[in-house]
Amino acid sequence: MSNPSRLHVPEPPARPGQPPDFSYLQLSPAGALPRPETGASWREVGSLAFGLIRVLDDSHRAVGAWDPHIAPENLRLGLRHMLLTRLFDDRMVRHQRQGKLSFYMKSTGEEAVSVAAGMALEPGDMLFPAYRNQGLQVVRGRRLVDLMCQLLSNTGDMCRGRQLPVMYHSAPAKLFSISGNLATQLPQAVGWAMAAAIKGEEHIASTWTGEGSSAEADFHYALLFASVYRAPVLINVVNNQWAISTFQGTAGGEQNSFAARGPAYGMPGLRVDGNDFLAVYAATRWAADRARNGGGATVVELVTYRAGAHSTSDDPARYRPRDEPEHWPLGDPIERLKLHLMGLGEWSEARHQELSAELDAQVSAEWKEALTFGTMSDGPRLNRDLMFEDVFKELPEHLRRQRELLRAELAGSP
Amino acid sequence: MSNPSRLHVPEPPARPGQPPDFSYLQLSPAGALPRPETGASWREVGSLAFGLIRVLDDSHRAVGAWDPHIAPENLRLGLRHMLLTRLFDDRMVRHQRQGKLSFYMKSTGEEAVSVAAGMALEPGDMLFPAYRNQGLQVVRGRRLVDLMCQLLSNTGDMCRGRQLPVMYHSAPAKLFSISGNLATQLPQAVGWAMAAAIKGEEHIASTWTGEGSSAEADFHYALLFASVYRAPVLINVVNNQWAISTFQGTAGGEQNSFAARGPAYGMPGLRVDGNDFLAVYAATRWAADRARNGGGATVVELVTYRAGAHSTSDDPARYRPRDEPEHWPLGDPIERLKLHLMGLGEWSEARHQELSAELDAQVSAEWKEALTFGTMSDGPRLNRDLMFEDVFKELPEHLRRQRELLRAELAGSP
Amino acid sequence: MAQMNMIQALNSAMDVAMGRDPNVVILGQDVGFFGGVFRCTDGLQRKYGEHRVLDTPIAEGGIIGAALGMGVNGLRPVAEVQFADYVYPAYDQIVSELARLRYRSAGDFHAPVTVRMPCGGGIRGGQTHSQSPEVLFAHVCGLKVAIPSNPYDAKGLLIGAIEDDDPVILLEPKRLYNGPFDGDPNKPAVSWGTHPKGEVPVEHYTVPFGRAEVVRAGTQMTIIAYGTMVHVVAAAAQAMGFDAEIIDVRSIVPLDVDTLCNSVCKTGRCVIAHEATRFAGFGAELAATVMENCFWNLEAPIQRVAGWDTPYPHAFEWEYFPGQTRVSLALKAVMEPA
Amino acid sequence: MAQMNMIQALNSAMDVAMGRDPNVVILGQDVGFFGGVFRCTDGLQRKYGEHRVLDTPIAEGGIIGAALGMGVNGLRPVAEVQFADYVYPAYDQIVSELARLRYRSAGDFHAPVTVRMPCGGGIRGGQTHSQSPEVLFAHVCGLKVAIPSNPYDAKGLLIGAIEDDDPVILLEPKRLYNGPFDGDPNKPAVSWGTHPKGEVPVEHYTVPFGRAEVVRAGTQMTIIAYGTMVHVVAAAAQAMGFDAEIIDVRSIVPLDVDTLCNSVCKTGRCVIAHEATRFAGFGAELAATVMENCFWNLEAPIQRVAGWDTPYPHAFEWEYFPGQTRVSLALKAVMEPA
Ligand SMILES: Cc1ncc(C[n+]2csc(CCOP(=O)(O)OP(=O)(O)O)c2C)c(N)n1
Ligand SMILES: Cc1ncc(C[n+]2csc(CCOP(=O)(O)OP(=O)(O)O)c2C)c(N)n1
Ligand SMILES: [Mg+2]
Ligand SMILES: [Mg+2]
Repeated sequence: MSNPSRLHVPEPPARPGQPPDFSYLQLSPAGALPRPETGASWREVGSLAFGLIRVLDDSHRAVGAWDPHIAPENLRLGLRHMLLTRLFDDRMVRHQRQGKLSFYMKSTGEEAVSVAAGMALEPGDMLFPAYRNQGLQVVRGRRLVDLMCQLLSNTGDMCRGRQLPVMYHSAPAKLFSISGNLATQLPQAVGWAMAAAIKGEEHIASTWTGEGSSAEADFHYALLFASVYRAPVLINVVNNQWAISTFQGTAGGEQNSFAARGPAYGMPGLRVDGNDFLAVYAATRWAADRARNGGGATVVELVTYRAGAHSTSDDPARYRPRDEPEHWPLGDPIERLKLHLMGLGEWSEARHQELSAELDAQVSAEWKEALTFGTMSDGPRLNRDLMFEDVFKELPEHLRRQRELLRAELAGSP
Repeated sequence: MSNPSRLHVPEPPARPGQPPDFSYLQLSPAGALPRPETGASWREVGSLAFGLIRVLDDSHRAVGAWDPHIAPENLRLGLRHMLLTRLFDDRMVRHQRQGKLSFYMKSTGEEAVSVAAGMALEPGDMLFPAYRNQGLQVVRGRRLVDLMCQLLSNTGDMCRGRQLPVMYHSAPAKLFSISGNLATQLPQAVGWAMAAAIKGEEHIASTWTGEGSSAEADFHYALLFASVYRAPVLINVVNNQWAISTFQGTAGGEQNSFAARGPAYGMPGLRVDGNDFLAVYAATRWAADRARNGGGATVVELVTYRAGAHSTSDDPARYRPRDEPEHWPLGDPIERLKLHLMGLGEWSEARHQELSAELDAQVSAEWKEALTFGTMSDGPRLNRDLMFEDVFKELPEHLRRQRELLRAELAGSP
Repeated sequence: MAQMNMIQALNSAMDVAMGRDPNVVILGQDVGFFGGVFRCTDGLQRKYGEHRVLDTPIAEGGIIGAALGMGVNGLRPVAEVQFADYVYPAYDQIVSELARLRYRSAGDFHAPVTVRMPCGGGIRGGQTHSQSPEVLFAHVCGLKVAIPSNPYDAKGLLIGAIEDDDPVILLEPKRLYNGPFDGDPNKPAVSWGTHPKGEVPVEHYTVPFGRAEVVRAGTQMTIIAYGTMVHVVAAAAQAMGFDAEIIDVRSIVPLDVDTLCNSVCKTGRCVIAHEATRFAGFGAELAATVMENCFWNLEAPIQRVAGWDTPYPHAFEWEYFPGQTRVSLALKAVMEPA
Repeated sequence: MAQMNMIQALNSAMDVAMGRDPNVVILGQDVGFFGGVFRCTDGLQRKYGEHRVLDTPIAEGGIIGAALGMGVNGLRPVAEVQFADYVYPAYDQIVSELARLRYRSAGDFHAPVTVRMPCGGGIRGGQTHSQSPEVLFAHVCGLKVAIPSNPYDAKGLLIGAIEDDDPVILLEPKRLYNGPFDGDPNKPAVSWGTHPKGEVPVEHYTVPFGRAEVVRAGTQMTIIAYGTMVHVVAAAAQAMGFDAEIIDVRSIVPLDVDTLCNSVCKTGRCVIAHEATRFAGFGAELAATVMENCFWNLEAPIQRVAGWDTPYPHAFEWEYFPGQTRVSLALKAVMEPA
């Protein structure tokens, strides 16, 4: 159409029916980038914001300065966590389809982003996740039953039925409450880290946001406060290329990387292959050590791909090629770690099948157990009085009155 | 005091009683930086965000690639605008002291930031100023009387008495309404520029913010939207080293320049000697040409110094050395342009005295005229009914009623 | 005339407005190629081009700030906030800027921006996909605020909003997008096809701001509601066999005080219903206004029916929602005051 | 006991709280070395160190977001917003996060953050230094909200707020910082030295939330006010020679409904006064609540006295401000209802 407009409107490389095209992705070969000292000034590490930190090469060998040299049993543990996360996701989506859940969001294809980072951090570190970081819940040893009960809003729900599915939390596991409002956790994580520094404690904070959510003010606040006070915090941008129907260019990724925001505020920015378990682990550890030693914050961009739908309410076939996932150049994190382990002679197809079967059974068993705490339709239900609690620490008079009114209403209703 | 804290808290180089110290300022010699093509990619111009674009050398000669080669009569016009701005400021502060104004904010020491930029832009370009850009009002030919009437909230006030002093505007002069809420104008300027591009018009927008205000979300929104849609807009950060009592390090300037935010979003960032009339003019023209030719937005940091108090409610002696202004290394914009013109043989001390006297007389005459429109204490007053107008385009019923009530109230009161 | 649900009616409104005025543009998250998570802008980018229907970054404050600037430059932006629960990052640009620009510039500048946002519960959205923040805009002078209860009003109000030179906040009860809802989640969903207000002209028309609608004339009491609650109170009154006069406020600002108060002065009894949290909700303003204007005619205290003063819990959606039972108790109370 | 103005009382409250609990920290714009643009934190950084009294970037949303995180990590942050008019950039972090955290995490996480902000007009601050946004917080469940009318309450409420495990919004009427104000700008300024509530204990004490104070017992009518208006209504009632019962609401949330309604049920007449914009202001909630609880005792419609539904114009500050004349007309109206 004849249009006078001179406005630039970012466009994804391919829409439905068009051939997938990831040529816009800047890739570096595995092992290509140097690994500076964790104490290096942000100016010295500037280049890491533009290249791509990768450890696993195309034949799945670990190469280069960023190889974290993880013991095989820990690699197997990482594989186990990622596989469990994926099987859990798949099952929950199935249950949502069956009407057993109101809503679900899976992290398929992005498991390494959460699992490798979670394993690279210390148990005492405080995590401020986004809604697609279920791998962190798994790494921190949350039982699936607890997560499932939250999804079911049943009597076992740690949120007492108040939150949408996947908005988990755990105080003992140091997993912060997930908000439905995007990016709000970012300055909160920085504030937590500032408090740790003020108190002279050496724990650090780590927080995650999607690349789309990085457009929110809170991302800017987080980088600014982290830079000004050199807060011990990791600010992770999970660039899975999509934010519902808009591609990463609409979020500002067309002109420069998201990692590049770090140097602008005088902090390192690391751009990392998010589907390379070893690279994510190594980059997270580098930034964590730096923060722990008083070097301040780091922005870590994890380049990955949202292989599934945004949520169970979404159909990606409406806005991207059906076969786009198969063309993603950085592969699948589970497959890549599996082949790496096999290359080391530390894993086999058989053991993998075995593990899958075991974890699958675990998911089934825990789901059965979760249902005993109640389902959306029947079984035990949370006490309705709970609706009025935790608005304030103590129940104020006006909410006590409203609780009475609701009781009357429920008694009065057929 | 023994304190476990490991938090980094930015500190200005000197507080009252301590010797002023500007060693933190990164300076480049005049003429040192290259001037790339306006069509160059932001990556090629990256270094300009860290160096300092300067044209006038220590002996006040114009040197290097950034010399805009302005005709002497235009330089004299710039000098005139800057001098008028300063004399106007000084007089208004005096009148505030005498209780004739409720409030005032001067721009002393920063006149080039507004005057040179204003002259480098086209009359059709839309300006979104902050509250310390009165030089733009002068360049755009606003009569001092009009500004003074706004300061007096009298019957000649273009704001009809609604705004605090200095919150000017002019639709015909394409000077946007100044908001008391910091930085809100930034994404608005970007939106205006997006609309110009959508309509296929070649006018551009330019907006200004203090370095302190750049901490607000609106600065981030502006850079993000400007980058995503390549909007034809200039985003100017006036780094005058202070935001009331906090120095530029508290705003994020300790680790990196403010110009460096541009490249992070994939736009050029220019760091400019804000007290060098020629440098400000040249940098503005470069960014304006780039925007006009479809190259998108540029972030321009103007390094200058707030030589006076924040406002008439402020006393800088409480938080910075009394003699800090005298130690500012980049001198005074008026003095520097004056000496440059004298070096060219285009100006003299005598003509300067003459000009000062003329402009001083002009300020006196226009003040007299402004007073005929009413003062805070006597003379004509704005009609109180005006309070209810312009809340909406048409006066709604409830405001008509309230207008009646106020009339009754005023009638009923002694 | 055509059968339209509220989504189609809103889509038609934007289509009509864009067709008539090249300065009308749409911006928001996922509104472009995808057509919006609720499909309200479906097909508009294909029809009018990606320069008039812009997918934006996920930054509500940036969206409104940019829309304001566009408005100053002669466009008529229609900004979509994906959920009303997510409007708060834009609150400063709305309250301090959009609502104030005309006033502070003495009319020399204004921005005719329309901000659309789905509001209300009933879709199991939990506390961050169910909010009704209308009063947070009603208190801010300089904004017009409206909430339709049916497709006909939705289209008429939205066209009116787009053509209005003042900024408008349009809250869209998402539970009504696909059909009327009487408050009983166990009944099978009803479509707008069966509802007279699902009959919507395909062409241009407007529903004026500042006019409430008497959706049912009655004598025993006046029930004042808006959005989803219009349907709930009607069902409750009918179930109880009361001859209630039911008024759909429709336009929160400006408020049609005369229509509301004439009715209450006539019936002498008043129930006010909204889904938002009760404390300092818009029902308070309605109750205070009615009391001030109908004091001598009131035969019982005005009753407020509202959501509880808690967030909207995922598990207790229907215990939170002011359904027919809560309404009925209030209707009883005004008829037989204690 | 000592003579303190409201600024000194607030300063003393923070001093006492910081002295007793090393986890109390202060953050905000210019609050550190400078001691705040209104001097409320003067001397505290020198006394407690720059790690406990932080100058922050000019980013209200970042300040509250960071304060929340600090609160989760065991600190008790006191955040200053330089003017209430500038709180909107932080509105999302306050409404969606601070107010919701305890609820959504079932009590497993909470952030005991106090947010202080000067509010109200009377200092020629124009539309962006004069606002009273209390109702915008009152409607948000999960926040406690208070407004002191004198130094004694200011210190007691602030210490209480800091020690409270719930988030608290403390609005400080800046016109009262240096002395009581009866609404007449032409009278010479009065200092707190002459006022009984200017007598403030130097040590620790708290004023409980949820308790209004009857500042004057009376029989003819009840006047409900808070902040600056407490002094204005008292002067107006006295000037008119009415024997009014005057109640200082003090705590907006939780609201002391019993004290308010017992009084109105006794006097049968009620005037409500606040400085904020009238439409959907907090006065609406007060009027609705009083009407619901005292309906059968009311002998006249409740009168609301408030700021007009316009911004606060620089030139018409005193025409906007609800001064003694506006109050008097309302007092007359409840005594001789039309
Ligand atoms: C403040 C706010 N605005 C909008 C939304 C609606 N929303 C939920 S998820 C989403 C997309 C986020 O994309 P991204 O940050 O890339 O995360 P991803 O889904 O890719 O993991 C949007 C727009 C929201 N939840 N909160
Ligand atoms: C949103 C908002 N927050 C705070 C303020 C109060 N305030 C007015 S000016 C100012 C300092 C701004 O400093 P800077 O941006 O550096 O501009 P400069 O005064 O140096 O020109 C502050 C904090 C405000 N006006 N608006
Ligand atoms: Mg994404
Ligand atoms: Mg400054």
